[in-house]
Amino acid sequence: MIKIILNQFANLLLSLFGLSLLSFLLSLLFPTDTIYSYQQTNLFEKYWFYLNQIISLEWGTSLIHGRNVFNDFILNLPATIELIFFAFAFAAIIGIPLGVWSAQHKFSYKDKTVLFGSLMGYSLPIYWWASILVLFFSVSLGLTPVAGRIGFEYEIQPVTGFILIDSLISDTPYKIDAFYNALKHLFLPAVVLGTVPMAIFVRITRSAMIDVLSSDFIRAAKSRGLAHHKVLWHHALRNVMLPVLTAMSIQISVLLTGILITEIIFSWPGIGKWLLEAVHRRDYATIHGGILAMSSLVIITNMVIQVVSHYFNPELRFKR
Amino acid sequence: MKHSEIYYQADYIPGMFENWWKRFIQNKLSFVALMGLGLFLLIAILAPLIAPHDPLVQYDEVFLPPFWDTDGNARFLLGTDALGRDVLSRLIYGIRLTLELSVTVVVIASTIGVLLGVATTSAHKWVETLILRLMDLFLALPSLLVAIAIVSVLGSGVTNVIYAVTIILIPHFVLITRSAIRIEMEKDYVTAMILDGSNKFRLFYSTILPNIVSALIIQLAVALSTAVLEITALGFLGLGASPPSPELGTILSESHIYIISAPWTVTLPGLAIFFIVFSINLVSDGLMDTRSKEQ
Amino acid sequence: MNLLRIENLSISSRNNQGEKLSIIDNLSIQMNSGEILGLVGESGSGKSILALAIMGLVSQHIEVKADYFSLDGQDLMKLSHSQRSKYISSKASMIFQEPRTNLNPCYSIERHLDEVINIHQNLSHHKRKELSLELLLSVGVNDPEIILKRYPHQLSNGMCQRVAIAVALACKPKLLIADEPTTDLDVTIQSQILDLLIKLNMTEQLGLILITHDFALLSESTDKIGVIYSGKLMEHAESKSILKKPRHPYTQALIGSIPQLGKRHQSGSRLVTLDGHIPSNEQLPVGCRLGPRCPVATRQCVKPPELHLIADHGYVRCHRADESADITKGI
Amino acid sequence: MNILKVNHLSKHYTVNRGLLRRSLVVRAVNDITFSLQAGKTLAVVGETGSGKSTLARQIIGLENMTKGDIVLNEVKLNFTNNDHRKMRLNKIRMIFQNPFDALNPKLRIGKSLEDTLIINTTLDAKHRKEKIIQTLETVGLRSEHRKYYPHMFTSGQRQRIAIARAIILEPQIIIADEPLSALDVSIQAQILNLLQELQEKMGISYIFISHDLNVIEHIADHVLVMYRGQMVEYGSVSQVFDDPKHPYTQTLFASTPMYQKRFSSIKPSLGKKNTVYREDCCNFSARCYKKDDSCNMTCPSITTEKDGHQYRCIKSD
Repeated sequence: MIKIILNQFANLLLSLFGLSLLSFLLSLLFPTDTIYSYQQTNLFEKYWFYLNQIISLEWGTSLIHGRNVFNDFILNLPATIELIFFAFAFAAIIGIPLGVWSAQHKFSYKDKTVLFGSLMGYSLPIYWWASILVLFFSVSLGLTPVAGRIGFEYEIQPVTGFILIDSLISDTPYKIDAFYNALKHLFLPAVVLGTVPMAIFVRITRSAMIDVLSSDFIRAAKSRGLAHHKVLWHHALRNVMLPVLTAMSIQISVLLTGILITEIIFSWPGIGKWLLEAVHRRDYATIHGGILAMSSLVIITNMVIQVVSHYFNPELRFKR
Repeated sequence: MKHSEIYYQADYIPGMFENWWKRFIQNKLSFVALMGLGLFLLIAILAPLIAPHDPLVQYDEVFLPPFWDTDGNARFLLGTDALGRDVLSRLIYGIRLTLELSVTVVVIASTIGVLLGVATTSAHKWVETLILRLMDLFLALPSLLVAIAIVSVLGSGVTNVIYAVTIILIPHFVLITRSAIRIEMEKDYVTAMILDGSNKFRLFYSTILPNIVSALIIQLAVALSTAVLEITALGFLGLGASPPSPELGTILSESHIYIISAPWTVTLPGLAIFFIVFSINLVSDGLMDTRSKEQ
Repeated sequence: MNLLRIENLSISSRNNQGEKLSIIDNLSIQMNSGEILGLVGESGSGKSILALAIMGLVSQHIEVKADYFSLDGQDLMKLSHSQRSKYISSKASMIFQEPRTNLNPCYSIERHLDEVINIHQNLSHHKRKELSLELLLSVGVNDPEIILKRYPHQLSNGMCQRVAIAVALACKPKLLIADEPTTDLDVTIQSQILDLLIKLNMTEQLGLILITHDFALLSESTDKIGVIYSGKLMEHAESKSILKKPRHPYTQALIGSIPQLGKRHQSGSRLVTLDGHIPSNEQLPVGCRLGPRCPVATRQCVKPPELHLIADHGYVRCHRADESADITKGI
Repeated sequence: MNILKVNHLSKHYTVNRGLLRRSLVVRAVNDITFSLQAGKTLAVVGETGSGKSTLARQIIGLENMTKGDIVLNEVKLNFTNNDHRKMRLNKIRMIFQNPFDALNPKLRIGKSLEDTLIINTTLDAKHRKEKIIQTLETVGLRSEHRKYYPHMFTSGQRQRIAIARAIILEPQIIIADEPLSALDVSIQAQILNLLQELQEKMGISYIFISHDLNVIEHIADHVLVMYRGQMVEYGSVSQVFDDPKHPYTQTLFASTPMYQKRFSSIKPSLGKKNTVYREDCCNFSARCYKKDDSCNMTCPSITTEKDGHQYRCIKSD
């Protein structure tokens, strides 16, 4: 196991090195002096300087408001993580059981309906989907707010940056109301962001489940008198989780793509909105920092998921 | 065993393509989707003929609702937008522009991707490693982020969108081609062809290509739907085709602030994107289905 | 007493056009406890699905009908679905062809055994482990402590098959169905597994159904043999009797197609074969299923033959069984 | 006349086992020598991983060799010479184990066969067609079958087509790598009969790789038993089957139901394979029922008896 972690870590370093080369290229292609004013003439020296700056977290200052880019990023990160977490939870909690259910009724009309629905979800342009949901939930039903993380009437001191936690630990008398209000704000963006991953989870869980359910060891387990639900949730699902975990690692980058759009639409103050505003204002230091930070985040998360999925797969766990 | 005695009586043995087509149209849903996709293509090609108005001309009637509304006007079937432009014509031209961009992107990306994929299977070890590493890195990065990086260097605009989305799509083609070829190379019939003394070109052309083509076609369809979504997303974020150009994503980004006052200017272009992507996905689903039946 | 008795079992599925396709047709078979029954047939004959049907494991899309179906004295048709699967799992166990697919790749051997023992016997954790070790020893695993901690992929094919047998035995079955248990193994391992199964049959009075396509495998070990062709039971009799004088042309051809001991390469010598191949269940021939391939077929063979009881032998499904036609002698 | 001679054929490759461990030399094929006469059959027996498939692939040229040489029709093959390569591919043909994998599923059978002719002969289209029809009929198929796709055939028919593809160039040697093991017993017999018929009609020699001793006894003239890349026994069928010398061969017989009675005195040992190949001891010793300490001292060399029966064991007498 340690060997696998080391191996993955080496892979991670290699990927990060590749990423640093790409972002270095980016810093060269941007108008000069927008990020770093290189004194060096040699390309290798320039890269060395760049690498030192990146590692010591000196990612330049924003041209627009003069703040340190890395600090800005850290400031905006919690909102995004909160949104991603709930979107992911929404996708997994609905998508995986639905996939299992669909696989159990394979080729029936129930299954076909689920498949059709998931294909629709998979085809949604999410900026449009967001508008439709807003039209329905906010305009027609008036259930959910249209934008922001929490209503203006609540004043929550940021401590952790996660609004749900902050509202609960704050000392306002309305903290439960504030928490509820924040949850309401979170609902639509999380659904919008989670729809495409959910559709993908349904499809992957379903096909993996069908494969596993038709394998001999499931038949063998049934023949030994194991109850149906035990066979399904212990024996089959455990094997299904391997492809689903792989799918999750791909979904991370899909989610980050979605983050950019969702945050713009719902004025969600996270890194997506921060980055896109920078793009529109040609704030090169922020663009560079945002791209670098988000990409590293994706690569690191992918590695973590890889390690987890290795852990779940005994064939890989015990590989020498 | 799929043997069937019926073939013994038949004089005419249908070819591979015919067989494939018969299997494909068994899935009625994807057949309908293919028809729908054909309709969209037809609209795109015939846009100048069927569009009732110029998509850029601004009329005096602003925010005119579609004809079924009591305030609607048959002159503007689907109403007008904030600047008084005909929504129907903008939609038709939007479909044309979006499809044009997507198809261009897919053609370029697939050509480069397949060539690179073939190269990785026959090139030097370190060339292979280099290409694969690079592709892995690009695959790990969120596609829109790559596009933003490219657009922020080159500036927004239609050609830069093409570059950006092409770069996003290439790695998929490389990896699919590579894995398909590698699977084929393991097969006994490829070994048999080598033992026949066949040269590399004939081996690829007559043995490997026919067997990987279905995987490539599926990837083409998948790439096309990705391309439509990415291009419109870039348009929506204001990084793609710039207004007033009638690109579907750009149209949406212009109008989505009017979602409450003039919902048709948002729902209709969105529906157009959705149906294009949905029909492509249905077709690719059918293609995958056909392929799995074949094996 | 009959351990297993099946009367007129029919299994069928439906194709895309909704037509009924027969997989097994009116099959009757019986075996006594402690016996070894060999089922022989080519791929496509329906022998594997028969095994699944006995275990109650066929999928819902497949229709199973029988006039009478009893296992260890209990009429299974009288039980509800859940009762039946519970009852079957306490009386019968099955191992599959591919050793690895018998075991869940995600769980250790210990967990496999523990889980099954837990269902069938109410024991403490400690006792369960003891029993697991015993079971592994009984299937010839020399170092059960180590094997217990292993995962399926860490074991060799032969070891996987041993463990699968141990897990099957944990149900305390009276009947063990082995579907091609040795096909994927090396020759030397094959004989070890087969010896193990026969040993278990002797020591534990375990009824054994050995499903195979290989007549050579059955010759020495079985008490009775059933020959299945295209979903029909063609011949069902004592092994000695079948091996000495097979009555059905198909059985004769199967035995004749195995190169005989001591017959060395000779120019011009040929093995006995039937032309053609087993029909697909979408295009079954009229009358006797073997008809088109049978070298001794006559006009009466367009009528489907019934199983005849032949004295001192067993059941044979052939119009000409009494005439003792022998295709190997070229009649 | 010997049409094929294989001398000291070896295939070694190194496996890297990470940074800290010594890399491992795997001897897939180790010092194999035999010769093959025209119209005769040599059977190669061994279990999975014994190197029999690698040996076959080396003879035909799919894998290069570490050591040794191959003499075909009295010509020592030069592996860089294009004419030699062409001759080898034309004179030695191969049949594979899995008939479902051996034919290109996207090509009609006739086209597959025609490709072979186009590459290797100068026949024109009309003669090619004649040749294809004639070959199909030789293997028991009909001329209209050339328009069919592989999925329309049963496994037995596909194996016939594979044989047609092998004989269409009128080779001298056919290497058959487990050609029967994917087939049902009754189909096996059909294919076995066909192979014999072709041998008698066309004088083809076979290198027949199999693990099935019944079949080998039926078809082979000579038998070569392999264990872990080494030849452990070689002789004519009667030598090997009537009087097997090597404990491994004896174990094989004792494990096969049909021969069990004759070798009932032999109790195969349950020991595991040695995991690492060792040059300084007998590699079979861990599973051998005859072994004693002397087996772990030296690697046994080949003993050749007067009648040509060879084996690699120091405990045999």
